[in-house]
Amino acid sequence: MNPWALYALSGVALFSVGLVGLFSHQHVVKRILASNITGSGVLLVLVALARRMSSGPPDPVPHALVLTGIVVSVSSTALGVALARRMARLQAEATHLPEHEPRSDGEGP
Amino acid sequence: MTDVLLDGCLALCLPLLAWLVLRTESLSQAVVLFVAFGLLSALGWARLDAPDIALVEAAVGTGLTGALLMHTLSWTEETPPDVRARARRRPWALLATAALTLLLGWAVLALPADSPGLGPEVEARREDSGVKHPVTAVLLNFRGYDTLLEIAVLLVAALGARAVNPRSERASSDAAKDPLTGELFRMMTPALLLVAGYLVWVGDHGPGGAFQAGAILAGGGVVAILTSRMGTPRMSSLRVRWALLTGPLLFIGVGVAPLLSGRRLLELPEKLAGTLIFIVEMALTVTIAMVLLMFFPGTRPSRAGRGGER
Amino acid sequence: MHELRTGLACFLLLNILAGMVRVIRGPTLTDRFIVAQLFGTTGVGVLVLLAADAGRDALRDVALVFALLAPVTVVAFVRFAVGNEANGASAASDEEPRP
Amino acid sequence: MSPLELLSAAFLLAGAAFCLAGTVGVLRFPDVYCRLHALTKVDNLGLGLVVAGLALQSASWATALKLFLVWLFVLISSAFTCQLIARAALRRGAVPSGGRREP
Repeated sequence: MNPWALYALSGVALFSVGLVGLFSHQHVVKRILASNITGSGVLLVLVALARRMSSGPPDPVPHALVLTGIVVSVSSTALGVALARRMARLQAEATHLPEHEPRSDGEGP
Repeated sequence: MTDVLLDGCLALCLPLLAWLVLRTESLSQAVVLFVAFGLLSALGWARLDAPDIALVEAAVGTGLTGALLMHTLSWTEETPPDVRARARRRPWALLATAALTLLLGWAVLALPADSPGLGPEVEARREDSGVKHPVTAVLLNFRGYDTLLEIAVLLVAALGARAVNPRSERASSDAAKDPLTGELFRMMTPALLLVAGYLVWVGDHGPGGAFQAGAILAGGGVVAILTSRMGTPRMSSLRVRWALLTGPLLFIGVGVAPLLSGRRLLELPEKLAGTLIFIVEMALTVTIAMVLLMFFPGTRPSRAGRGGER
Repeated sequence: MHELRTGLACFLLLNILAGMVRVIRGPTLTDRFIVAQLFGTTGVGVLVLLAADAGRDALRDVALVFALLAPVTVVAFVRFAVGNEANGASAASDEEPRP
Repeated sequence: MSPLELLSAAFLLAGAAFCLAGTVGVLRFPDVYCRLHALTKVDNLGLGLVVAGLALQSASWATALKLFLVWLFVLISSAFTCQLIARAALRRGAVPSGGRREP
């Protein structure tokens, strides 16, 4: 029994869970995590489709796409986190609160 | 029989884990569950006969994402002070998403269940791609254009992240002289370099390549930065800029060169394709490792410690 | 033999799921983080078991990468997730500077 | 089932048993330090026995050596991990339970 349908549906479920998470959270970082989960849902569907033929090697083209897709999604997550951090700093300065980062924060080199 | 059990269990766990990640209010719980989600998706790729992707997921998931999210924990509130309420559940949004899920599920299942996709075409042309592993052949030869643009996307993201978060000058805390992490770094580095080199080499005939090796080097770099053995890569230093640019420039050079001899863009000559791809992959590894390190916030070593570190 | 290996891989996957309870219930970030490390090692176990099948030798490289990069998150945790556990605040950075 | 396969099956089952013990330990032990202790058991013994079992039935010496390499790296990182987390927990003020069960 070829499990591709199982993983494809699991990818679709991941996509929708990520979508719901994207809309229902206020916290910026959680929304970044949600968009990351949505992305990996799409990638899972792609790789599941590459494995439809149970005999012989899977189709390498979706594999190459998903491979670069994962590295790009990490980069966009990192960029998102950097932007979120910048917003947090600006909000902190705007409301004159002490810097959110504790003095011994990981800002050490 | 146990195969079906394992696949079913894995296919069920992924959405369940994703729902857990997004259900919690506490960020630290979400971060740890997200790292576990990365691990389970790596197992999913492994079960779907995609070892290349499992490698990248492993290298990037454990190497970069975990460390980046841990840093995120240190500067964010658990939940923003004003919005203490549970994540708002809009009923119509849930309804719309459920309908979308059903539609997508039906569309995916309606696809023909026995189409081999582009596999046979790639198999037919694999000999003159210069490499034996089909995924590397597709990645760096048949779809070289796509990979070239993707490297440009990485560069832009790295520049963006660094522009938004300039490195602030902080006194180096006590971590610099911590023997434990120092010893860990000293033992990890040779193994990391060896495995990264092995993966670039094995990319020719097996799962591996520039992306995986670059992500592993970046993981090692993150440990170096955290144990203050290395300052965060400085944008102003020439070496960092050259490291960032070697990959794309070499790839463009290799892509444009065939134009001079009357061939099309990125049409690598069969005889030289293998060696050219290997050289480009080495350069890409350096670029990807540097790009992924640029994402990692940190500080310039203080004036005093400037001597040794880059 | 294949059935035994896949069955054990399934068993280890259930172990990972059982660990979720501690992640959800874990009072402090350190507890949650310990479970993350447990998942990493159990994941290596599953990968190594799957790698023994025919044609899946590349999964050993994946297990190798997991094993190698496990300390990265730990070092990040030690350096960044500095918080005060006494009041259960997992990682929220407190206002008063820490010694 | 040749004696070699029986032996490797025994190793695999023992390894799985230790993984179970480690997971149950992480779930039920009263405080951070005991859980850490349970965690490292899974690393070295659980995985070690699984690797030994697989090495017995692996086709070539190269495979067996790569398996032991994986186990070696897990051992090294587990040693450092345990020490680092324990120190971080101490620094963050986690109180050893001293026998009484936390609520």
